[in-house]
Amino acid sequence: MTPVQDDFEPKIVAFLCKWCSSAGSDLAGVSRLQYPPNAVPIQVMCSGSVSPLYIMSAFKKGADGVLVSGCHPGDCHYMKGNYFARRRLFLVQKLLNFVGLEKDRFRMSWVSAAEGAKFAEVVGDFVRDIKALGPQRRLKARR
Amino acid sequence: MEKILCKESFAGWLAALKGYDLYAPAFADAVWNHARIEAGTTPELDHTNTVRSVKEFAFPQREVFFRFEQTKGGAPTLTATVPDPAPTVIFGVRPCDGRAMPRNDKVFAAEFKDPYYWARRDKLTLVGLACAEPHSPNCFCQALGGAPDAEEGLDILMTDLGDRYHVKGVTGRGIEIMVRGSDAFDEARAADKKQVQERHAAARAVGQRGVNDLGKIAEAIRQRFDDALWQDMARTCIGCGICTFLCPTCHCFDINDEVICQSPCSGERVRTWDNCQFADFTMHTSGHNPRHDLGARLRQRISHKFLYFVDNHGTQQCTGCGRCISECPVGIDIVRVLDTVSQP
Amino acid sequence: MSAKRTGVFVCHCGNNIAATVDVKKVAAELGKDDGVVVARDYVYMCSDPGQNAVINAVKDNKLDSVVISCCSPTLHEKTFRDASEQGGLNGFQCEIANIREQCAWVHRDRDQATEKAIRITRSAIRRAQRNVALEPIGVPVTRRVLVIGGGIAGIQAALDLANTGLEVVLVEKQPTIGGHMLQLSETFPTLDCSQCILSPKMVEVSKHPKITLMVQSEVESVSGFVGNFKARIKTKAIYVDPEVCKICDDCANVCPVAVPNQYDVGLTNRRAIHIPFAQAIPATYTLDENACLGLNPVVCGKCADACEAGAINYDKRPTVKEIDIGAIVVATGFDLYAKEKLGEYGAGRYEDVLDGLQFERLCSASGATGGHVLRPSDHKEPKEVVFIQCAGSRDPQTHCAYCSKICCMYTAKHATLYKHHVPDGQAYVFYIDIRSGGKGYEEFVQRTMEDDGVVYLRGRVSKVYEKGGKIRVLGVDTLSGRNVEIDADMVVLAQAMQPSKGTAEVAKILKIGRDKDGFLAEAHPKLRPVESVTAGIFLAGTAQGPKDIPETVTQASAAAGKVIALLSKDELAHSPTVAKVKYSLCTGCEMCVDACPYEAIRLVDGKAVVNEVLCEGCGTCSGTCLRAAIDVKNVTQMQIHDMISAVMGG
Amino acid sequence: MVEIEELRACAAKLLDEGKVKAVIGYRRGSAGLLAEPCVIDQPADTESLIWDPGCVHNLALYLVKDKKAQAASKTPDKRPLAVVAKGCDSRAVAVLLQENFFKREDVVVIGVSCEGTGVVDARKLAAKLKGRTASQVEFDGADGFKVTIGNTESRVPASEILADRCLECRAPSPVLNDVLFGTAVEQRELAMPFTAVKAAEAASEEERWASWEHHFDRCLRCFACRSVCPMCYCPECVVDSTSFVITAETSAEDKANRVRWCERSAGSGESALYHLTRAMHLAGRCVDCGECERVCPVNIPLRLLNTKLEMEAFEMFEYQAGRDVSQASLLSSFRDEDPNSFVR
Repeated sequence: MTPVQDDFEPKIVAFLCKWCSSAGSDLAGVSRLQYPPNAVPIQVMCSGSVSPLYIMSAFKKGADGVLVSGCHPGDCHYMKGNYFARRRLFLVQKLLNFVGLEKDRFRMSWVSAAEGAKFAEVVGDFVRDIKALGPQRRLKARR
Repeated sequence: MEKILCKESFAGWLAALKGYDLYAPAFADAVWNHARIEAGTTPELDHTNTVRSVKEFAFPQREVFFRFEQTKGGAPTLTATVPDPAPTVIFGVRPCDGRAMPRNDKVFAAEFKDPYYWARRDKLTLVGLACAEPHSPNCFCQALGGAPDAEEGLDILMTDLGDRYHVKGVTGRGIEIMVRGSDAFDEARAADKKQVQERHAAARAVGQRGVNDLGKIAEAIRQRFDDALWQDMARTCIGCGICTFLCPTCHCFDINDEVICQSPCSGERVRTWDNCQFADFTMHTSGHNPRHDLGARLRQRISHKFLYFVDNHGTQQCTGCGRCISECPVGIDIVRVLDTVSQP
Repeated sequence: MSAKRTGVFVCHCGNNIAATVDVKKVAAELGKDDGVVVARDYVYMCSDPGQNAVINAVKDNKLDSVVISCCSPTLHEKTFRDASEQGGLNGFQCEIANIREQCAWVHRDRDQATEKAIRITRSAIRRAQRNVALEPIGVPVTRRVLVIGGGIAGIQAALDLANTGLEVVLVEKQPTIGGHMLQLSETFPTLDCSQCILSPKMVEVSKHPKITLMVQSEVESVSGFVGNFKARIKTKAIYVDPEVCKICDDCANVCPVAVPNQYDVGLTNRRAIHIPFAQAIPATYTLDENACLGLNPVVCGKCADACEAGAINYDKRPTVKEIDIGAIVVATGFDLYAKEKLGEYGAGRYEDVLDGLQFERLCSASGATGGHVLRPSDHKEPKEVVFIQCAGSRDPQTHCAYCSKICCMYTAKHATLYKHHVPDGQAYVFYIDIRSGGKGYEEFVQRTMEDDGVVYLRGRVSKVYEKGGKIRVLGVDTLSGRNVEIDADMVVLAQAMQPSKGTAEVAKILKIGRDKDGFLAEAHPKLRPVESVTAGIFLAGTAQGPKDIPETVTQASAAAGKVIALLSKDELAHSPTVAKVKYSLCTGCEMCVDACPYEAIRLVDGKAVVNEVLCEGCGTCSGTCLRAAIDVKNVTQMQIHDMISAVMGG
Repeated sequence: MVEIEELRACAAKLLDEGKVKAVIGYRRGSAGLLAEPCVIDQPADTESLIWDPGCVHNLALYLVKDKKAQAASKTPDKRPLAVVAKGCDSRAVAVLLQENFFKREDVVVIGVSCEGTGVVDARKLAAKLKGRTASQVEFDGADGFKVTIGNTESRVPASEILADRCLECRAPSPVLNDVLFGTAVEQRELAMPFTAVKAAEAASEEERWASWEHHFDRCLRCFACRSVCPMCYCPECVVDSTSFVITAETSAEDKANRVRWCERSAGSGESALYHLTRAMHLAGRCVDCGECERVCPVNIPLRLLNTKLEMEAFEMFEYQAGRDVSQASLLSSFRDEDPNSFVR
């Protein structure tokens, strides 16, 4: 177990769907819920648009963690985009862990527009878990 | 300089080579390749041939030319990154790979002396090992003027005599590292030299694949440039890079800018191996591709080695190591190709 | 080096952002970025001077991309896109970086928040620098509206629409329009006769030149998109020609089949050939083919023989009609929560435990008893009646979690009506709370209690069982703390409202969402309450949630108003951020076709082709395509790649 | 038992009757033990067709190549092709049909059943022979191979030198076929499916990464894995720049908007992105013909990446590539009951 590094501030890329998770993140803001600033959001129209390449590219560029968050099953603004995302990213997660990327580095969550508190919690938990892992060096391109 | 090295003294020789990076063939992942060894170990040298050739020690798959940086509104700054490797000794180089290096040297010094190549090449000492028998059914070094004991391109040629090696210093660079480890060596006696000659003769006598009418091939290729035979022979080619990347003499490369940071702009200009079998090798920005099919690409590979290189440098750009035959996923066989081309 | 000319504007939002984020530093840092020619901060970007700063900067610096680093794009994206347009830049080349909700408001550490704001803004810059100018896609519209459901909501919407000159197709599953409102006796709080106020509207529908009424019909499928839907409507075989039928009742008199009358909620029987209500529209008899002996003159044929007008033809077959429409109003209404699920109240077990609609029919002059309140079991006048509110509502453990909103009022109405019919009877009402918000509602309930002497008991009923010809109701009055035991002659349940049985199917056909209770989901609970998430499909009435008649009518008119606004133009503007295929990369594998939620992609000559009007720009195709052959305009994979780099500091 | 004479006659008849423009099959190669793919367009040449455990190649690849060649040709020959297909190869044809790459009438599948065995793993055989070179391998009964070395023949149990993919194969007979040679085998008792991937999974996260980092580092980027894969038929590979396609339809915007997800440089990070993306793109499409792993010159266990995802697809989504031509692709379909517990 890697010891927690106090001065390590993970860089996390968070792909948030516009309609649920980004809106949920807005609600967290409106509610002034505090959570760590390590996850930088990239808004996408739907979690269904998140290509496996986005995730792998983020890791290659040195992301310590990648979060993909969409609407709850059944709530997708586009009806079924999140179901495609779920199946696709399930496999991405399995594959990355299979080659030995730490399991906690990639996470997926469902956060609705009404779940500001959940968004804050998801990010908080993720940052905590990644701090415990230390910097991501495995898939990062070396120069 | 000819010496005898008892196998148990090998470690002693290596121990004397402080300051050198040492490599020897190692069997890992079911293939032979060069691997770093530490002074004090004894290389077995019972390898066939490495899958990757020795060329990468002077011409690595990725070479950074320079780093660039540009702050907004400012002029770009370039930082040269000519490599400065430690002197390197590679043991167990097969004579076919040894002969490959002078051919590569010609390319990287012909019109322009490539500083990156030579920065590495000048630090390189190749210690060859004569082949006791062909290590693959696809060896054909003798057909191209080579031999299981060819010294060309090697700095030292070692010959396995059972419990000891005969070690012959071929170049000054080779003799230098022999002198450094002189304590490990014994003088080679006449009997040893005779045994070496016998071994070499025996190895040469083992049958190898031959190439018919090598002298006529260049002209045959020229004559048959538009012949349908290229298409025919490339019909099953899959267009991968195995034959060229593993070839000890293929040296084509691509140059790319790898952007590390878009803003402020910074990155590296890198040279990477490229290969005439890839579709984009000759792709123009317009989309036109003069070598648009695998037949044309096979023709290019063969022509480069047996026509253009002969025209430019007076020798074939092939040493008969047989890698491109053994490793081809679909059995494309350069010897058969040459025979087909030279057939009237 | 980029040849882009990007303007970056960082908003303080008063102190909302500036308190946590060093906005000056954000502007200064991004000013150093490639292609950024203007980088400023300002106290309120959304103010007039703020907007003018954008407009002028675009003009003065010939900006080709603009990023406003401010609050959530849900708030001011339009503001700043409009400002960019005013400066002469295409609005789609303006991007919003959200550094308020997603940064300043959720962090305290100034340095870290500033660093994050820089990354957020930088990624927006990268995206903006690759945005292309886009123009909304113009879509011609069909100025015809489909209204699904002929209850009061559908009737109101259809009339409002038709009266503005739009063509309306009103589809109703039953043989008559009118819905549940036609079953009611009187309406609260005014106690005017339901049929009397409804039937003029029904007649107006039937006579309206712009309304095509299709009864005994259901929507089979809907394809297309806002402004250009195609609907297939299936109509059952109509054996009695409404044009010919004289409503003389000769047919019903000879019909040998009697079945429970659903219009009377099973309190009476009707013939296989029948008229649902005297006021039915279309005014005609209807042959129930499920009950009829066989539509075969050899087997029966009595009604056809009896019909002097010759209106009956057994050879009719179902028909399917395809119609083009521009918008849809869904008004599929409600059903009462199934009585069978309320076994704890004896529902379904005891004949004299009635549901609310049955009680309406008992009170109605056109009902089973000709307007006399009589027990179904022995046709005697009930002297003690217990009304139970919240039967199935507000009970998340076993039934529905929600409040059905109208039960307090209609129970009060029932109790009042009962007292008017049986002045010497006693009515009891078990309730949890009395919710009587509405004009005149509270006064009505007070009158029920005070003038009509109805006993209101606050508490739940614990047990209902039959004893000596009576129905014993055990409960508790939580106000007095006493147990209550009533030997009632009749029990009336105020069951929860739930979406009508066909609503789920209609939602599926229309591809519109439903909420957790099965009601149709509105696009926004506050700001878009009558729109579905699918453009061009609107909601009215109780299919969207429990509501009373006035509210239903209001919503129906609101939906009609939305449709009228939508169809007031010759062309609709559709967002141009749609998928685009790189044809040289497409192999025609059809994975995008399978994945598209809108059926907006099809194969033409082995390549995927996007119907831009159907495409909503979700990008599921792009995430699915293995060849990166399909991208959403202005959210391309290239842009996301650059945004990832920016977020990672590269 | 596949009667090769019958297969040859069948191929000759197809050509004779003009039902196909060519038959893609296997013939004896000149490069060693393994067969080589061949494209036969004359009935008389069908005599050279063979079927033995050296017929490792997935010939569906050549259907893809032909389709692409015809698409690029000004005078396309759209007549059908016949292809000799093992169980795995026929699944590849099924996936290609599922993805509309060609039509059913464009291909005649000459199925060959692997029955109890399958194809040989040349590396396993080489290791077993300790340096000696076999000249031929033939089927010998239901569970053995006859190996010829020089003039001696010996029988080796198939399980000792059978390729891993065959040891784990669940469907050794081509389900999709127009004619079948050999006995259709539904199920067979060899090793359990997914043995290799389950063994790899048993290692710890750290061990797995150590192993894969080592492999990604060794990757040559010769792209033989991609070139040999019938499913890697994309006009241009999304992860590298060596296959950029420019056609008359490619707009300037398309040219400018190519994402460099992956640099050309070989290196662990870049190669990991390439291999992992490739694995994702083969999810639900890989038919486990094992060719990527076989052709890898540095012996990276690429099959593991693909079988890992195939195992997940099978266990979590009850999906098998190539089972049904009409099924929706794994990643363009979903079920409400797909795993959800991994999502927060």
